[in-house]
Amino acid sequence: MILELLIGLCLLGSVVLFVTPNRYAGRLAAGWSLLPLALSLLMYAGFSGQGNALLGGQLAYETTVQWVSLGPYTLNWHVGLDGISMPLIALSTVLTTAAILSAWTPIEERENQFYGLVLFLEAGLIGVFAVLDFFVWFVFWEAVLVPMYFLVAIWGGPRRKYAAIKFFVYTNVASLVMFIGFFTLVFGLGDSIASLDMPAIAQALRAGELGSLAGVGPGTLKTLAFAAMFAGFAVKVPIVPVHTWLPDAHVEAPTPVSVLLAGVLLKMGTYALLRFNFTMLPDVAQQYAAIIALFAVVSVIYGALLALAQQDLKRIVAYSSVSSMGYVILGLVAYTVYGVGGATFQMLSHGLISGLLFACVGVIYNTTHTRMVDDMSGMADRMPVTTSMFVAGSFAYMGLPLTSGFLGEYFVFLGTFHADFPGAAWFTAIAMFGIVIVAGYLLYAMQRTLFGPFSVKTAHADGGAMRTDGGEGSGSEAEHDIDRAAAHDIVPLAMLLALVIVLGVAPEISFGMIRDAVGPLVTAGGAG
Amino acid sequence: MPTRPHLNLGSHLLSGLVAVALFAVLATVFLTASFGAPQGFGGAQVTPSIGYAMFDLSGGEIPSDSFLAAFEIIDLVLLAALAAAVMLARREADGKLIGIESIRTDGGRPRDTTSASDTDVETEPNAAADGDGDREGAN
Amino acid sequence: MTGGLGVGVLQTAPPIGDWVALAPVLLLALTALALFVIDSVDPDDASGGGALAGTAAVGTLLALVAAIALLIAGIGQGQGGALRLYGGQLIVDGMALFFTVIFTSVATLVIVASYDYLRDRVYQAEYYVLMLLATTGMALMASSGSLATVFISLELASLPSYALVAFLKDNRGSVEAGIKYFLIGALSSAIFAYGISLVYGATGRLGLEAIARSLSGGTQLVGILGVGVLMVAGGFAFKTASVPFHFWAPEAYEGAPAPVSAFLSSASKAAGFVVAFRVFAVAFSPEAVVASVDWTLAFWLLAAVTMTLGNFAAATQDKVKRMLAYSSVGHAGYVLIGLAALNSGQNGLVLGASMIHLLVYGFMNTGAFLFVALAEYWEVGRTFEDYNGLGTQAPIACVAMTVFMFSLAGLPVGGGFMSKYFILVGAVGTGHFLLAALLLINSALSLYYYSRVVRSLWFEEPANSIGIEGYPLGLYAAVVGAAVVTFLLLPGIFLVSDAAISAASALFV
Amino acid sequence: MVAVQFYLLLSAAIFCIGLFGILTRRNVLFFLMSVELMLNAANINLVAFSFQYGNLTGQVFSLFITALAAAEVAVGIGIMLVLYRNFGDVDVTKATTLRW
Amino acid sequence: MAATSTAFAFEVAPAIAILPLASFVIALFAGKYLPKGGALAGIAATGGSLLLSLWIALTVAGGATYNEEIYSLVTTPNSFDLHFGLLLDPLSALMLVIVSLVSFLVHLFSLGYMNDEGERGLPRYYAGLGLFSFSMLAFVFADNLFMSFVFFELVGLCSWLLIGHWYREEAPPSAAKKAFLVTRFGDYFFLVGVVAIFATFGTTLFAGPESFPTLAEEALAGAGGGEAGGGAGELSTFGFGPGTWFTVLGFLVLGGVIGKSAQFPLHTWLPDAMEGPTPVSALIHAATMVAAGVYLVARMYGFYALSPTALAVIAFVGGFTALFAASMAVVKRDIKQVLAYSTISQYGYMMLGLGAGGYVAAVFHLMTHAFFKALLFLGAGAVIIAMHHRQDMWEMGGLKEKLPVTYYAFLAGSLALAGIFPFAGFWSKDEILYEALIHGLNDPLLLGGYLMGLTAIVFTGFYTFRMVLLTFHGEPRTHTARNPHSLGWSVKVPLVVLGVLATVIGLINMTPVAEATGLHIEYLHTWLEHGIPGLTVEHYDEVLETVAGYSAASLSPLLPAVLSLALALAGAGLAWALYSGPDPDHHTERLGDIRTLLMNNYYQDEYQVWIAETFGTGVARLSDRFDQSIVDGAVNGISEVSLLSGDRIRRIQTGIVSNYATLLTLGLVVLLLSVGLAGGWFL
Repeated sequence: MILELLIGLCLLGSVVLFVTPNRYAGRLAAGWSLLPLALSLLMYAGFSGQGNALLGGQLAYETTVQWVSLGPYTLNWHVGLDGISMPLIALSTVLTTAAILSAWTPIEERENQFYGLVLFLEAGLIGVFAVLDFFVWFVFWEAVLVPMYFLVAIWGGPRRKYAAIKFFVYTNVASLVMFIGFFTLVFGLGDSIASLDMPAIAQALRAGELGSLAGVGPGTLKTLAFAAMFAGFAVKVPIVPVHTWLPDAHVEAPTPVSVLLAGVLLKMGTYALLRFNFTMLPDVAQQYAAIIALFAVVSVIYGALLALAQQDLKRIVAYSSVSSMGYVILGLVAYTVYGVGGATFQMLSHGLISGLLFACVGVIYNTTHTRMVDDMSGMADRMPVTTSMFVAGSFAYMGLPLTSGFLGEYFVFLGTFHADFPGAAWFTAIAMFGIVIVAGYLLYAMQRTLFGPFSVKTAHADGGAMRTDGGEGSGSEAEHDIDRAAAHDIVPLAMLLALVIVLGVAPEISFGMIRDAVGPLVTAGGAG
Repeated sequence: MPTRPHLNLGSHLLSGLVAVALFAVLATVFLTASFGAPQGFGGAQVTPSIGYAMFDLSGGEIPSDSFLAAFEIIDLVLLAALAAAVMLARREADGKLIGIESIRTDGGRPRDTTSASDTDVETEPNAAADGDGDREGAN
Repeated sequence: MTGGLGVGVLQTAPPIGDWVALAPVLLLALTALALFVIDSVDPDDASGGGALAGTAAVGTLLALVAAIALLIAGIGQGQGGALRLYGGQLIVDGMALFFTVIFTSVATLVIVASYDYLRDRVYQAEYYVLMLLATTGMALMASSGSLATVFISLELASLPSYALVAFLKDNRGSVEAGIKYFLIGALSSAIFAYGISLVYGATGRLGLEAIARSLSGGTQLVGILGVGVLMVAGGFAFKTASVPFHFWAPEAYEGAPAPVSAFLSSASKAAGFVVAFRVFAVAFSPEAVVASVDWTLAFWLLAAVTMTLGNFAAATQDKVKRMLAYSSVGHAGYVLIGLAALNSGQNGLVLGASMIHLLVYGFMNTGAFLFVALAEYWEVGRTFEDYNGLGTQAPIACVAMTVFMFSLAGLPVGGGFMSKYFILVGAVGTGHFLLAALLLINSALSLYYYSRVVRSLWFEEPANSIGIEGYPLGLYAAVVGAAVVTFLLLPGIFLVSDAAISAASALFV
Repeated sequence: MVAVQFYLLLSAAIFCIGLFGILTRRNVLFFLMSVELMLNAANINLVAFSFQYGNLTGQVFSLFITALAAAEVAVGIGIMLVLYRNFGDVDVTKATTLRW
Repeated sequence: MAATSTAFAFEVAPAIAILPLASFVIALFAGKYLPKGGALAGIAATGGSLLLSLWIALTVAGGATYNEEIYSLVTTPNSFDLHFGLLLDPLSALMLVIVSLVSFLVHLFSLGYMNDEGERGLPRYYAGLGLFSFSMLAFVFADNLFMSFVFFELVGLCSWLLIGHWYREEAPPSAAKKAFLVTRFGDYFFLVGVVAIFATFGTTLFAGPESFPTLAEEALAGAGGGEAGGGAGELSTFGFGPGTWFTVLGFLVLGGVIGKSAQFPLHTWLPDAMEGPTPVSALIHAATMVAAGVYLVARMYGFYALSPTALAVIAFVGGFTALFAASMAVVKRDIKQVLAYSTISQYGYMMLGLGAGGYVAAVFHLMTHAFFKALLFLGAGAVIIAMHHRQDMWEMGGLKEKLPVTYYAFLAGSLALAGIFPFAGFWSKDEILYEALIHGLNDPLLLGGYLMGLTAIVFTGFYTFRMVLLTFHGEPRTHTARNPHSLGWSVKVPLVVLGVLATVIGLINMTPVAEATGLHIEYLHTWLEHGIPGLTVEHYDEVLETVAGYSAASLSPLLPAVLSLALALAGAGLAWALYSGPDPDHHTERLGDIRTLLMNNYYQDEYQVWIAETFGTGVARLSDRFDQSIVDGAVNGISEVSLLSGDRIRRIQTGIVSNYATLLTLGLVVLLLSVGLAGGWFL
């Protein structure tokens, strides 16, 4: 029942926050978010699952209750964790707390609603990662959209309404496509399943019990379903060419929301790809591995190139997310321990790092009210701590060793290079070039914004707080940090950075359980 | 006031072509259908049987479905029609209807901000309606 | 021959139990009569409509309770099969009761809301009487066992509706809506009647099960039957506001008083569907008829065109009420999938899904229109822009409206999510991928226009300060009640889904 | 004995004449009258088939249809009245404030 | 007792790297509360590292070696292990001593260069130095290629931090970015190489029977022995023959080497990196970052020795770089620029040595260069302090009298750099050229490398002495040069230490003398002969001969030595002739267009910047435009088309009820027709 408690805590917190006066909402939300955080970490520490959730593994914190029957199928409340979902749940709770803290400064109106929605979002995210019954899972999957829509549309930037509706409709369409694909499989399975329990379906599919549906044979049916689900999840990930909602959403979203969006929401897509496409239909995935890898590589390189062309710091990070998520796809398609496990690790790692970078951009934006690279330079002079965090985060993003970013990518490369599908080595080698481009745009952005003589060009910088004269050259750095970010802005950054480094130095903390969970998948689906 | 009918040919008759088309379809279908010989009523008394059938009584010579339920329902239909017709047709004795001034199906928008296409009774006082009211008053 | 027409059945008077089975209908009808009495006793209604509304609400509520009780008691369900009353003219079974629940729920909500909406208006008694009679007609439609009762109860539902739409006699919109509704309705009922006559011509029967028996051996009169079936379908299409019989709907829903719009778009639509379900599932059962008269094809076309037209037209509306009207057309298209997919093995599932959707729709759509009623009560205007910033002024109602909109769009904040996906499951499960794809496209579009309302309520700054005078209790109660039920139907869908699917499956035994 | 097809044809003709009237005339009264025609086309069918099948169902039902037609007209006239009061005309094409 | 002491020495060996890491942490978090901004912690830490390194070297000298895993990052059953380990053999022990010594001296020097000059951000500076030392030391004792890559990258980060130390100015951050990017470009190939080596051999260990050089050797032996591929059967060579594939792998790793060791064409970052504080330049160019590349090749020499193609390319690139960079150094005005190009040039020699099979020679030069180049940079740093941070040599002159310690130390370094007998550089450079010559007589590519290396000697002699003369000799040309800043002990001590080393260190491996006299005085050679099997000179020579087919022509070392000495003296003499006067002319201007070409570094920067900026961002812009207009345009287009068609569709609702009736009837007719035709009613 502990998972229910976790989700319930978030929902209850959400309700409580909606009726909390605005001035206390931020603090209450931060405090409250510690509860699920602590609980999830306790669960993490006491995690005892084994194997893959869908392939007959031993689940941790499992509950099953019957809910509805839908024609011949029962829908159950079935939750449980394996080594893939547990880290992602921890990621969600960590990033929620970080996002809430980093929202204290920028969110200045309707705070109670904001934090209420954030906690609601957290509940949805945890649900997505925990639930193992398709329909209930889908409820959570869709439920995540709603708070996100509000968060972007109410507290976002100037084009927030456009961005929010684009995100909303785009991802919703994708969900529907995926839904249709999945139910094609369900009906193709016919009588061999009696519920929409994902493990049951996965095992039935892998046992080859797919029949034909509406005159379409099992082989084609599989391929069609795979394509539909892949297309659906690809939007969420996002994979080029269905990525265009992402930069808009990121740019317009308030920073704390970007943190969650990049940190966890994108992971929903890859998580679902892993759970559905790659676990349930490994044969199709391997048959079309080269095509999928092509999508992945294009995402990596094209996303990075797009990031290179941007002037808005948030857009840079947003596009680089497209690039980074390409690595995840590449790892998944490899069907090796390092490939799939690395992809999962990269989800975690990217969640932390992109969250960190967005939060940094947010801190800078709070002070300067601009995110344009051209509008500022020498921020390091005034905001040394934030700058350090930004630098550290950027290098982690570039895959600097001893940060999780390096290991995530490295695992993927290791896993994919010798994968079975044709051209795996070439795809990997090309994808690796992403690390050069990512270094290019991040270094460029840092050089332009953080270093050089200090200046900020913005129409509405905080009055006298920022001096734009470039400052004088004496005294210590700290004295010049007249707009030093508040402690509550720095804490989430430090928290995330610490995790990035811890995971980079001791990856076994999570890679152990991930490896355990992906093991059955790859031994059944490909070479170790 | 019905006026003396006179033939008015014009483009508005074009839409009548659809009715003609429907007739063509129906006629094609009907004429290709083949029925057996009619069974007829064999000289039984039709009218009393109708009465029996309508009230669901035994004794009708000719078989029929039961219509008692329908009969009871149509009672309600007529009641409804009566209520509806009375409500719609009734005019208040003093020519004034309470509450009608604040009609809200237009959303109660202030009249000055409505668009040109918005032809509410309030925004465009209707001469005909006024005249109608006068005539009624003269009665 | 004589015996075959059930003359034997004529002799047996319905036992007491059968009167009980008709309790919801009787309660509704008696309440209507009671309202007449009240009106004649106290024509000026010193209570400002309170007594009338109260009586009407109590009547519908009792009918609702009775229907639920019967449903739970298993009357007409399970082993014994449906209860056939009046020689099969009326049938009480799970589906009839299920839909009676929908009608009475909607009627209750609407009547509660009308109390505020109609305050200080004349003809309140007539209003409630007509509404109750229309509800009665709908309940009878759900129970109709013969085309004769179908036609008559359909008229019983329709005639009061015409008058209700034109209720605001001095409002051009209302009157225009009324005349259009009436004219299309009259035309449709004529087509419907003609269709019935042709079906009678092909089978010699009007009872649904009798028709089925007659058709089970096949028929020579394929063409006549076919035209008849399609014309009957046309009659239902009118009632359900399906293309091409939908033209009245946007006008009627827009022009009518908002509670009436709510009533028509939810209950009346459901009534059209229940009778279509019954007629097509029982009388023109797919196994016997579809080979020669492919009415599933017809419904396939109707579903495709209806949902597309409804949603696309809704997408660019300026007025919220008209948007809801078109969206109502779109939803009719979704439900039609249930009929279009009846020729495959999953009949219980697809029909059940449609029934569930109609139930949920009953609440969420009624709620949405009642919110519009609330807006009309506040006189804020009717376009999207006029709703700007309402969220700050009336947060509770706006949360409710948000629930309605997202639930209508199929997001998991209400039962609409479940029901829409059940329909989609049905479509996919029966291999109707094209319909599923259309549903997908339309859903996307609907999400766009529904969220426009949400956007106005929450994201936009009010253009000019809107003064909201008062928070009318009845309207609020109805809106919030509908929202609560809509929301609860998400986790609680199992309370109705089993009943719906088993009731639907029972038609095909 | 007239073959039943011809009754059918007659009814179809009457039905389509009624329909033609609906489609081409603008006056509400004509509209109502046309609907009556269409309903009576149905009645012809019902009576003809009643004889064809040797049962009374059709005949009885035709009576009900007649009654319903009356009720419909009652309501229709009522709506027509309010239409006239509001728009000063009984032309159905005049009332076009609600569209699109 | 000896065994336990050995074991204990190896137990504490990780502390060599961890001590500077601790100083990094201390300086970063507590630096601003400490005296000297964390410098003392750094000095203590690197001093400790130096002592420990010496201890390890002594232990290794006793014949012990160590090759163990110390920390496992990821252990995956049936797949690759990622771990950190310790490989202590003569090569790494030697390198540890060099690195920790230079690092220690640089820390010490920084007291004078940074602290005394009132710099801001000292904690950051010392933290960077600490991290740099940590990374480099860990890189040196890495026992596998993966670990090497990890610390190779960290070294890159540190260089970025330190080069960009003065971030408030425009140039340093830009130079830092360039350094990181260019080396990262090389690292890309390295990364592919590491991954490919993992994928091929399942391991990246340097030493032991399961190490990848050993496996590769076995695979080649197997391939040579049996038709079926024999030992290569276990390995996946991705569709290539094992020999070809190993060459490809070698080239991939070489990409990283070329980037880090600033070989042509990825050398462009290094001169820019002079924007960093001068002690940092000393550290980067003498002992750490740039050395890392060459060290890596030496570390996995057993693998390169298997591929004659890779070796030849290394040698040629090295020789070319040596000449190419030396020619550019000739015209520079900035003292640090001269040193920067000389660094590139010297590393070119090392590559030439490695490629030519002169493993010992290359390591020898790596060592001597570490000392004399550190010396030169620190000397230049001292000059810069004295000159109040002016770096243009034409503003100096006559500093000999004012800065005698610096002068003599600098002179010792210069003599070593120019390769004048008997200074360190002479011995090592000469040995490289000798190796290149004897192997090159059988291989034209090697011979080309040799000739280029030989030519470069002239340039080296010239630019070195031009630098010395312009800086220290003649009359002071500016006011600052007349009144230089005085230097503290912390500046002088490192100079003296390094000056002594630069003078004498060459004596440890006097190959010509040994050859001529028959004495066994090639101590370095002896040092590298022992250690872990497979990592010894003997083994390398054997592999070179058997697999790569290298054969040495027999030739006396004396003649080549004399030749190169003569050339060096010629270069120096030319410089003396041109610049020895009290007020020398700008003779290089007489070179005209060539000077412009050389000043512009052969336009190497231009094309690379063009690739990175014009081309890269051009492609990026194009992608962006494509994305906005086509990809996103499609998305927005769909929504617009939908809304437009929605607007059209709703116009059907004309508001005229007769039209509705018509359409309704029409719909019915269509429905009748379609269903009727499907059902065959009309037949």
